[in-house]
Amino acid sequence: MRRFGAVAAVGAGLVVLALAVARHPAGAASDGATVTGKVKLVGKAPANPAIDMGEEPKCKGKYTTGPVDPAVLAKNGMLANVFVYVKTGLPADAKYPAPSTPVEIDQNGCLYHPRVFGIMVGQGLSIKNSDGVLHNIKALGKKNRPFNISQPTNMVTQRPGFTVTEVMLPFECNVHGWMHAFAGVQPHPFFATTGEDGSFALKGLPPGTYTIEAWHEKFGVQTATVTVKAGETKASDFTFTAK
Amino acid sequence: MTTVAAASHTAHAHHDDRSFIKKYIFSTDHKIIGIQFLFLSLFFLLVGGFLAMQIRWQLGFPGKPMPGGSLLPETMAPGGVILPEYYIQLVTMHGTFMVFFAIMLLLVGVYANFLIPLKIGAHDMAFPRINMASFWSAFAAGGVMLASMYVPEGAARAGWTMYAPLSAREDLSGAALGQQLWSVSIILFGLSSVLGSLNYITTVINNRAPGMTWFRMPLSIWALFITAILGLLAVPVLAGAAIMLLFEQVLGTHFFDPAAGGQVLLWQHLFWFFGHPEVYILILPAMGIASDLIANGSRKPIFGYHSMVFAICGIAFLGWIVWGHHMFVSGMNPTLGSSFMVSTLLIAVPSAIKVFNWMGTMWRGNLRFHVPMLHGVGFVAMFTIGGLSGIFMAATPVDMFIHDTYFIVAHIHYVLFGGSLFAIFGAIVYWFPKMFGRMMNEGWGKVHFWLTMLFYNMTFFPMHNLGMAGHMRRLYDPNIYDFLKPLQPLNTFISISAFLLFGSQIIFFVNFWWSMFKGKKAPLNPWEDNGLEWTLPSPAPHGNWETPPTVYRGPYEFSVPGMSEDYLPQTKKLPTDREPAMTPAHGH
Amino acid sequence: MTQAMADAMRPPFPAERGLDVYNKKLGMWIFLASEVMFFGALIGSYVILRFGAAGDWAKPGVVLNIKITAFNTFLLICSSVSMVKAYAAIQDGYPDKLRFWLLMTILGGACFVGIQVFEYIHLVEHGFVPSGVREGSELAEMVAAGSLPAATMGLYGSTFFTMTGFHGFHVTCGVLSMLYLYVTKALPGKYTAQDFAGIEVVGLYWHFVDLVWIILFTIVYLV
Amino acid sequence: MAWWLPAQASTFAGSIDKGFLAILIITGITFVLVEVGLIVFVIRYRARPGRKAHYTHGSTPAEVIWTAIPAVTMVILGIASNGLWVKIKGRSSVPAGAYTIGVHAKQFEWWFTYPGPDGKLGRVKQSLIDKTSNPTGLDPDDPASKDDIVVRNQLHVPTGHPVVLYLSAEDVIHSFYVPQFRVRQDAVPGLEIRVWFEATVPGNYELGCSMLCGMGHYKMRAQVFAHTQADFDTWAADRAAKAKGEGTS
Repeated sequence: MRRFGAVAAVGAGLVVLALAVARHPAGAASDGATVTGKVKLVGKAPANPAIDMGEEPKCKGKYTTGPVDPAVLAKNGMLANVFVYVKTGLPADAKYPAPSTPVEIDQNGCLYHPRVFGIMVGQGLSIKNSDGVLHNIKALGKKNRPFNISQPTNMVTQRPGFTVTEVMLPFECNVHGWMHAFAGVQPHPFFATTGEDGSFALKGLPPGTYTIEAWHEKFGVQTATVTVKAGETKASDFTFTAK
Repeated sequence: MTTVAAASHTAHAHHDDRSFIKKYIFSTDHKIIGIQFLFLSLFFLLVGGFLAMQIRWQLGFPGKPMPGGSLLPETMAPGGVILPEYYIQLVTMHGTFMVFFAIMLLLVGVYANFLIPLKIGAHDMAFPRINMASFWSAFAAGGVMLASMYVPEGAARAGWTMYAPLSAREDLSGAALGQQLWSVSIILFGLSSVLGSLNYITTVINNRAPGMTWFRMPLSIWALFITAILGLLAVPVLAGAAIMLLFEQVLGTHFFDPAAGGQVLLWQHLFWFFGHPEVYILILPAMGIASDLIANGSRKPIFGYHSMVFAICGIAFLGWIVWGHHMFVSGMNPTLGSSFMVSTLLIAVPSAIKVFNWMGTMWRGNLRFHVPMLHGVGFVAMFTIGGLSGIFMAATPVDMFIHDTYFIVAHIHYVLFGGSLFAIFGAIVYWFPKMFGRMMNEGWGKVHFWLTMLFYNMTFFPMHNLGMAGHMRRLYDPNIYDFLKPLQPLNTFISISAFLLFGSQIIFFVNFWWSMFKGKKAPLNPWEDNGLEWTLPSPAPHGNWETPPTVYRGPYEFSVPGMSEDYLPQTKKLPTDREPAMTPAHGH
Repeated sequence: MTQAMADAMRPPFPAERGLDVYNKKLGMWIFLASEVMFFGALIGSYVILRFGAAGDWAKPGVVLNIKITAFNTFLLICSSVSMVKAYAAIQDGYPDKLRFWLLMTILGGACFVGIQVFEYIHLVEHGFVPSGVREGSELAEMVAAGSLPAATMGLYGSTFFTMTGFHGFHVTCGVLSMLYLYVTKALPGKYTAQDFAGIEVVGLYWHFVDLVWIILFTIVYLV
Repeated sequence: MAWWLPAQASTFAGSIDKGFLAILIITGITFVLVEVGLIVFVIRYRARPGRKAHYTHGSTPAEVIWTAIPAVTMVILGIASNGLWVKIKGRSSVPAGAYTIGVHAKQFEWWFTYPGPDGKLGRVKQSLIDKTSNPTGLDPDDPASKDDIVVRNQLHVPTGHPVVLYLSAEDVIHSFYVPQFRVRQDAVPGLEIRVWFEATVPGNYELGCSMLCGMGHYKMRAQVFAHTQADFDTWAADRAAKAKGEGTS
């Protein structure tokens, strides 16, 4: 019954997606505006705590140097793993279909990859265990229903994803208490996570004025307001301060 | 509905003019209710066994895809490989189904209902409609419990003992609805149990046939009567605890939440205050039934009838003051542990009386090895092992080592399977003719008994060794531990034995169904027994007796010197018998 | 209870002399024994939690309105008295008096439940809920101000609503069964001085529920 | 002997095993008596044509005997066991001068706090727990906590010296179990429970959770290292130096 439900849901999703694609021809996206930027970190980045993986040789073997908990990834003053997303400003009646491809999250070396990621409401989530040891994946949604599942060995689990907007939805593993990941659940596709160079790009925005928020797990949030015209590309940088 | 209407027309043709629904569905006849309970509990016995097979697959062949496991949804067993969260659901539901819905219903649902009025000479229970309500609330409870396995996150997963806070907090267990449904089901079950118990107690006290004095009652009735008192007083405590647990899950109360001042051990105290009498609810009726079967099979009066009765009462009384022996290492005050140890060890005394008296009954008997007798003797042999292994856990220092290991798993299965279930199989075969008017097949019954005996011991005896080696309970994959790795061959052996044991039960179920329709027609008294029920036709009619029977003696007068037959029915009036004093009949 | 009456209310079937109490009454006594265990579990847990708790318990009368509940208690005791009156009336063979007193009992019980529902609504409005104190409510301010102990309010809410709620449920069941007997038996005048088993049995239950309330009122409201 | 009792590696392991064997002998005798008796009866008294069972309702002397013997045995067993129980678990059983280790159990990890050079465990508060930076909730305001060493899933104990553990649980009930030490104690949320033992044989052992604590219960394993006193002191000094080095850098 539940399987049938899942099949039906996927089927319905595909139909909706097909309709949506048909209604918004690919050309429409090229009119979209883009907001790009860089996220900087001022001050001395706190040291990431070392992780004692001694009890998990399969994970420890994947590291040449002692593994650390990559809570703050800053290189040359640029901050990675910042979730940047359009908080307000999109037309109230706009509907954005979720992509049919799921977001993939991998547990490798007893850490989550990616650690910070965006996912659309209704988008599937594919959870992979590449370690071959037990991980449990506990999603502590406050607005979304929490879930708590386990993967005893190398495997991939498909989850239906989330139903409402939530920033951020933390993931944790209780077998390895250091493992954390954060999902930004958004009703639209205008979000990005900064890379190692601290850069992000929100593409395909309709013209308008937006409040854009940047979130970091240690340094909190920053917001900015950006107005874009059709086809325009604007820069909006964020700066976090390490205390 | 047309078939029902048609059936009711045919029913009108007989003198019994109840409609089909009144006769077989919403029946108030204790025998039909007993049979309804029998079907219900045998169904749950199968379900529980089926869950056990999945547990054994994972332990015997950890991480291997289970045959047919790919039929299970991804959230339970992707690709047929059982997931840890499904494994703990299996463990939880196996225990819950077996304890509450299989063994307990088989004893106090089926045989209390079926036997009490028949054996004491009453025309029905004291409250037939309450009796019906008891069945249907048990049915609802079972339905809810079964349904809980099909909700999105699966069934409850905190073990059948449902220790808070794991059971109370969805973020820690990973299941919300399944856990809540467990609580709901147990509350309904508690209602059913109380309704049943008050019926049994009232009936035994007030509705005995003339001459059926207290000490002429069969031991099965004594055991069921004492069990009903235990159930009446213990199960409401469980219901109260389950209500608190449900409120914890749904309303966010803080009974078991230490962060808000609640007490974690409160659940354990409440649960085991119920749970230990519950253990005796599960074994006392089996002891009573086994006494009947052994006396009949030995063709001898039961050895020490009065001490058997007092032993039942003694076990029941001690059952109230031993609950702490489940909590020796729980953080309870160790001085309490000492007193609970003493009371627990004392239970060995009435248990020993019973075992030796059964042997005394067989001594110099003329043993007839019909299938019920085989099961009766099997019960004594296996219950002895279960009772003796209990002494290890009663001794607190030893318990500290073997608590929560497979030793306790072995112990509980020797008592509940080797004990209760053997007696139940015997009882089913023994009273089958009175239920369905036909005999179960004797040959296949013996095959079933011997195969069960063999595979049962192969399955559960090695578990003692697992426990002694330190194998903890409820481990999804023991090979995580280096010191448990050498035990894998033993685990695999146990699993194969368990599959064979489960397979042997198919013989029983086929025999049961086949005999119900095609079995040999049963005579009035196929086992040549003295009980009142054997004076009735097979199957026993609605209302039991046209005129109530009069009882002249106890139920175990076998091989009385000077009699031509080796049995002497309770209703047979000898010239020396006096008519009993009784409360006269009151006009309609 | 005379012997003749006990026999009159027995099933029409000769039997070994049991307890000389007719089945329904015996059944009710046995049922009440299980109820004792049920309430014993709830009340026992309350005692363990309250006296095992690290912090103080909220002072009586701060959260709960004692006056209105005292009136409610009085009402329930009165309904027990009217139950006795109803029982005495039919024992003496006055079906019309039975109808009056039974109706009074039903009204008393119904008022009790009504007032309790009113009390619950009032408490929840003020922020007293089964999980403790609702955030942002009047009581939450009192907790913040220190006039209520923050540490034990959760337990207070849990135990209060569980115990009084289940008592209220029992009263409701009692009112409904009395109403059933009133409509199906008392009104058509089916009770006589020889046969009044239903009244006696429901009366037993009613006195038990009353007794439980007196205990609950004492330990929950007054102590 | 993997199918028998594990090796003995604590001071009271021998006594517990003796208790186990004593019960095994008592129950073994009873077991043989009953089962052999049953088999003999089954063969000897099987129904044969023309035979009639012996008519008796029992024998009071026999029943008195088989009531009295178990009663006396059980009382003796109870008294003997209780002495050992009080020695192991009694309120005042913890030997003076025992080495203190804090054990914090959570889904599904063990965290051990060693007192460091000052020999004192720091105060812990449930509210201070942070999964990455402070897994056991050590209170930084307590001077005794400054030099405490917190280690995940590794219990190091000296041999020949009693060790007392302060067990706490963060979320659900867990159970501390080292089979070779014959020691088991539940860790209960909201309670701090003391349990002591004295390891005798240096070596590596395993600590398991023996109370179902959730889906990762089976994986809640920690290693136990029983060192000689000298090795243990070296290890402790080494860890303390390392912790100090980290703190100052």
